[in-house]
Amino acid sequence: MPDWAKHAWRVARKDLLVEFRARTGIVSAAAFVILVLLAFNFGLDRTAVAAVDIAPSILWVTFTFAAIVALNRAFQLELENQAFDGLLLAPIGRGSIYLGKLIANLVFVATIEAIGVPLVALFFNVRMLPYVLPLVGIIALATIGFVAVGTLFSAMTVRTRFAELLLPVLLLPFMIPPLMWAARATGALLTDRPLSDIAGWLKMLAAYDIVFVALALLLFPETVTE
Amino acid sequence: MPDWAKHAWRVARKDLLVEFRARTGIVSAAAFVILVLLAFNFGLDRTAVAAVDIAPSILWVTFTFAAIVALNRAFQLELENQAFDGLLLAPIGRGSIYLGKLIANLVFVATIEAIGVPLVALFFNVRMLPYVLPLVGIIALATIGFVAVGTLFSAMTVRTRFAELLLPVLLLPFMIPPLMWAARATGALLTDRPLSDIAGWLKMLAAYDIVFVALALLLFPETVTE
Amino acid sequence: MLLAEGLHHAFGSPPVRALDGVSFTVQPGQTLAVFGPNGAGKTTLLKVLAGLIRPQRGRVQVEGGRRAVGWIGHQPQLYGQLTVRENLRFWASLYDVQAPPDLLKRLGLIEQADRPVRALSRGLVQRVAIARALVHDPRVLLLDEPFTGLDRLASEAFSRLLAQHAAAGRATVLVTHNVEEGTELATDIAFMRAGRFVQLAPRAGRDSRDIALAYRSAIGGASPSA
Amino acid sequence: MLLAEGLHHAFGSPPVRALDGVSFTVQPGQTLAVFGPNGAGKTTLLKVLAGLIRPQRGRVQVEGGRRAVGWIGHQPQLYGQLTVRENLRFWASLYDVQAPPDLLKRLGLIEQADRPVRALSRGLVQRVAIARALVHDPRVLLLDEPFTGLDRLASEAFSRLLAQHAAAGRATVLVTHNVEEGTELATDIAFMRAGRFVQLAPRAGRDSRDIALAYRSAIGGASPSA
Amino acid sequence: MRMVRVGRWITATALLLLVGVYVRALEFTPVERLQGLAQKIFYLHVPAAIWAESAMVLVGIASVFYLFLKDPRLDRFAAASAEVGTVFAAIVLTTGPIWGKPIWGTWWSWDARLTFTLFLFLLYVGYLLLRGAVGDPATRARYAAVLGICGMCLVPFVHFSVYMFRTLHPMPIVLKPSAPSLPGSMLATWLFSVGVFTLLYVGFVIQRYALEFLREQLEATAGDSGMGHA
Ligand code: HEM
Ligand SMILES: Nc1ncnc2c1ncn2[C@@H]1O[C@H](COP(=O)(O)OP(=O)(O)OP(=O)(O)O)[C@@H](O)[C@H]1O
Ligand SMILES: Nc1ncnc2c1ncn2[C@@H]1O[C@H](COP(=O)(O)OP(=O)(O)OP(=O)(O)O)[C@@H](O)[C@H]1O
Ligand SMILES: [Mg+2]
Ligand SMILES: [Mg+2]
Repeated sequence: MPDWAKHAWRVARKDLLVEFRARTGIVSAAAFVILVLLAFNFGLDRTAVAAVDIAPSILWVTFTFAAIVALNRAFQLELENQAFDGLLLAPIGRGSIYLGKLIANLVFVATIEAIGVPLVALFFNVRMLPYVLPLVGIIALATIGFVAVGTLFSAMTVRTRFAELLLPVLLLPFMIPPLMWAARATGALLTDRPLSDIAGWLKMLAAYDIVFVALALLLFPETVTE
Repeated sequence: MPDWAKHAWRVARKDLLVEFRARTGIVSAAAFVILVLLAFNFGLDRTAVAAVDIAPSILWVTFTFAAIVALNRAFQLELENQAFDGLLLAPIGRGSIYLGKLIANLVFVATIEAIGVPLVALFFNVRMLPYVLPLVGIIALATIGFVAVGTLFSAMTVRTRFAELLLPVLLLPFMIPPLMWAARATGALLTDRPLSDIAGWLKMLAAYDIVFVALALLLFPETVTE
Repeated sequence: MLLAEGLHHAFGSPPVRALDGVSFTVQPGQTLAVFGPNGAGKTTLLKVLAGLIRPQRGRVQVEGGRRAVGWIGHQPQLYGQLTVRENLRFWASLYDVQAPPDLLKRLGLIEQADRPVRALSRGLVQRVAIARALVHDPRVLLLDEPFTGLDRLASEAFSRLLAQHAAAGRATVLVTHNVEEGTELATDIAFMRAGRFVQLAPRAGRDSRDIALAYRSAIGGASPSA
Repeated sequence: MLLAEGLHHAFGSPPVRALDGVSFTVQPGQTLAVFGPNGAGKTTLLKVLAGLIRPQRGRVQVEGGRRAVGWIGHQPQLYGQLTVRENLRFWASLYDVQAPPDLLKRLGLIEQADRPVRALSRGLVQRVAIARALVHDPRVLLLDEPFTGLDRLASEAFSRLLAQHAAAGRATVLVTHNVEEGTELATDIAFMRAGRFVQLAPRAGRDSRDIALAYRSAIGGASPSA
Repeated sequence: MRMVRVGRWITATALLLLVGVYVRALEFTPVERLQGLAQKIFYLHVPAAIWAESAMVLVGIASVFYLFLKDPRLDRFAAASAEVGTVFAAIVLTTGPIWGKPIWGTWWSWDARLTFTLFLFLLYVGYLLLRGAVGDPATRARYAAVLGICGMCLVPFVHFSVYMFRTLHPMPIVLKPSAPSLPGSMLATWLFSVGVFTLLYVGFVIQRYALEFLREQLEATAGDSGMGHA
């Protein structure tokens, strides 16, 4: 394993260790998803709206909020005792730090999503089992994109006042397009449309991932040195 | 003005000073609301769903998230340099501290709501002007209730890791009932149902407020001493 | 003026005994200097005296109650976003007093008065913390390593302040690791170790060298953390 | 080994000049002690030397680059949720080394090794911070008030460590307000004020009293913050 | 300062020419058959929209160069361009609905184009907020640059993904591969007004740039006159 990968992994492992030290993190993440879904359930008048129409969007909106909440914490952790300065001093590339953070965030968000999908299937009784594989593909594509951007931005906002508000404000314009594409793709998938319908969206998602992961890797160093 | 009120107001004023020190706070609150509204829209295939059906629920779910984000910050502020210990040492009642925090949070959430309502009216072109007064009533009733509970909980959760996740988990079960009542009441209001339809919900909300504000005042001291 | 009786306190599980039967009194005009190795329980003791921690056994009595106490802890207890002046005004307002006009000057903070605390250097923040603790002219001072980060001139200025304070018949408990600074001000000296006062005696004209020797023999060359 | 040339840096707007033309070199085996009033720019200087702040003008050269630097700042740079051992293991892993087995013992941290850092007393945390900075046996040590919070035994132990470090031909920059501790270790002494070195000379056998006097005359009785 | 005056003049002439555009639009350009007079807003709406998007791209380009050259002038330009872009986006967001009400019978519809314009607007808002939230100029510039570059890269995604949604909003009539499907006179007027908006953009940017510059000067001097800690 090349050095940069090794270092990235060590940073990520540390984050995960901290997060799963107390099971709190993941448990409350799960509860969070459930409750967001509930909030929708009650909000929407279920007689007026067909489950399959809204299930995809609700799935994705839930993920969005869960992700934002999770991302906010990504760097809080580092600032507590300015441990982040320690990371910057260490003889490891900035890129490794970014990747480490990215991995940790992806794992965290992925866990939330893994919990969310079956719950949505359950609450809105939508058949998802037959589509699991393509669905995972869509989710993965979308998630990578916005978590990559989110990780980059949280590195900046966390040092400003109003981090909790500023992060979503900066992030959502970047988050909603992939979110929309993913939602449409999911919708098409669940309503058995031909794959050609989905391909377009997937292409967009893939392009988005490539562009923004690359961009984030290039730009991250700028966000960390004073 | 009795002492406890005076002290509460001083605590609140300090919070507001910190939050609105730069206009940034309020602007990002506004942008936040817009974006949450956007996030909800996507996916919702607007041809399938009538605006008036979902407008109330979206309005309220949005407020919920805004409130949760805002509440999280209520006590973060105090823990930064353990300023909170200073508050506890000061010769002012715990009740005043709670009230001060409550007021500050209410102002903050109210600002967000004041921004949110017209935006919803605009985006979902729902006529709200004729109903402004009763609407404000409903919003006020609902908000007081869940912000009261939220302030109490954030005092507890903020000292734990994962505050961002834990708060919503504790809070949402308490938020969803008033949220539902308020959403239903709003719905009834916007569709010109007779006032008798709404009265029931309002009674519930009022009862909820009384019970939980009282409860919070009683319990708050317990949450703050180590 | 200040009375502590059989204080016992342990943290977490397995329990770490931080206080293990501490009793003493401090009369007006007295200054009790507490020396002890790291982890001896000094901070815990002060927090108990201040009323921030409710001891598991034993009782504390402070003449004049919370209003009479001025506390300087390891954290400055200030709001980073507010300026020095705003901080002092706020804390003074909680005690219904005006901040003494010459306080800033005596601590050499005039030039910093309108800068946000967050932008100050460590020693400057410590000065603000001192000002904050003295703002209501407390009758009982609880000082936890108050000289931390102060430059020479500042610590001399502060020592003068403390001397006057004692001369004015106030009571002080001073925790420090610097025998010189401590002895200079002390009328009584306690050596603390593993939650106990292993020695508590009037200073009786001993100078800092004597104290240093006494400390050695009392605490011994035992592992520093014992 | 360590070279600084014409360093200039100012913070924020209106700009606060923290560094205003500082140049010096430190050779292997040398220990440069920097004394100066609060706000003189000492911490900023160390951060620039460490590479945490990019100076607006001037350059810094450290033989061996980032890997060679060990830094102790005002904040401990540790993860509160992780235990002492876990923290050290993590930081060591970033330097691809094993934590020296006797490090914990020498700093009297054996008993605390498996406690979360968050639960430690201030002085104990400071010891961990020291261990963390020495974990990769750095060739250049940048120490910002490293004795803060240490009890007598611990600071003596640490002084011994530093003496050995210097004897082994390492270079050290030590910032402190305690002339005794500083002088004892220094081979060169600098007085800093308002971002400038007002005096930089070899210690040449002067003892702490001489230094104290020299400091007075160099910095003067000016307002402590000047 | 001279620059401010130059900016003022350019803006003034641009505004004058804009009046000219409308004189031409109302007098010498045929009234569109279906939409009637409402269509006239087209000459305000579209150029504004085009410049709202272009401004973001310029912000991005300036940011890229800033990160390499660390030249504060580039940062100042990016800030100015972003502010102007915000205004233009706002223009689109107001003229759009004004146009939409008679044509679609509703102020707003959740249509991809409309919503994405809203994003663009919020992207600007976010950019300005970030600038507001960071105190230290150097840091502010770097953060802003990072966001600006990301923004630039987002624009094409948003712009083109619109074509993948069913939308009420007209597809490009002018800016499209094939020849513009627009009557000659309309096209002429439209091109004229695009030119005018270009001038407007330049004028505004110059002003904002100069003002920003003056502000920094003031702060700097304030810093020297003893406001510093020493
Ligand atoms: C809030 C409402 C609206 C928004 C946010 C909006 C936004 C935009 C944007 C961003 C563009 C630039 C497209 C590009 O650069 O390719 C544009 C162009 C255009 N808009 Fe709108 N628009 C709105 C309403 C309308 C309405 C109601 C009409 C008339 C039915 C309209 C007609 C056009 C036309 C004809 C173009 C030129 C298309 C082209 O040549 O590229 N827009 N609009
Ligand atoms: N919140 C806490 N949770 C768990 N343990 C704690 C907590 N606070 C203190 N302790 C433990 O209690 C003991 C006494 O801590 P205390 O801070 O009183 O020591 P101290 O005398 O102030 O040491 P120092 O000189 O380093 O400040 C230490 O072992 C510490 O680890
Ligand atoms: N992040 C920052 N933002 C704004 N101003 C700062 C910042 N960091 C330091 N300063 C200012 O720069 C000056 C030098 O700060 P620095 O921390 O270097 O002083 P110092 O010599 O370490 O003081 P001390 O002895 O109190 O630690 C101070 O006036 C401080 O207020
Ligand atoms: Mg202590
Ligand atoms: Mg310092």
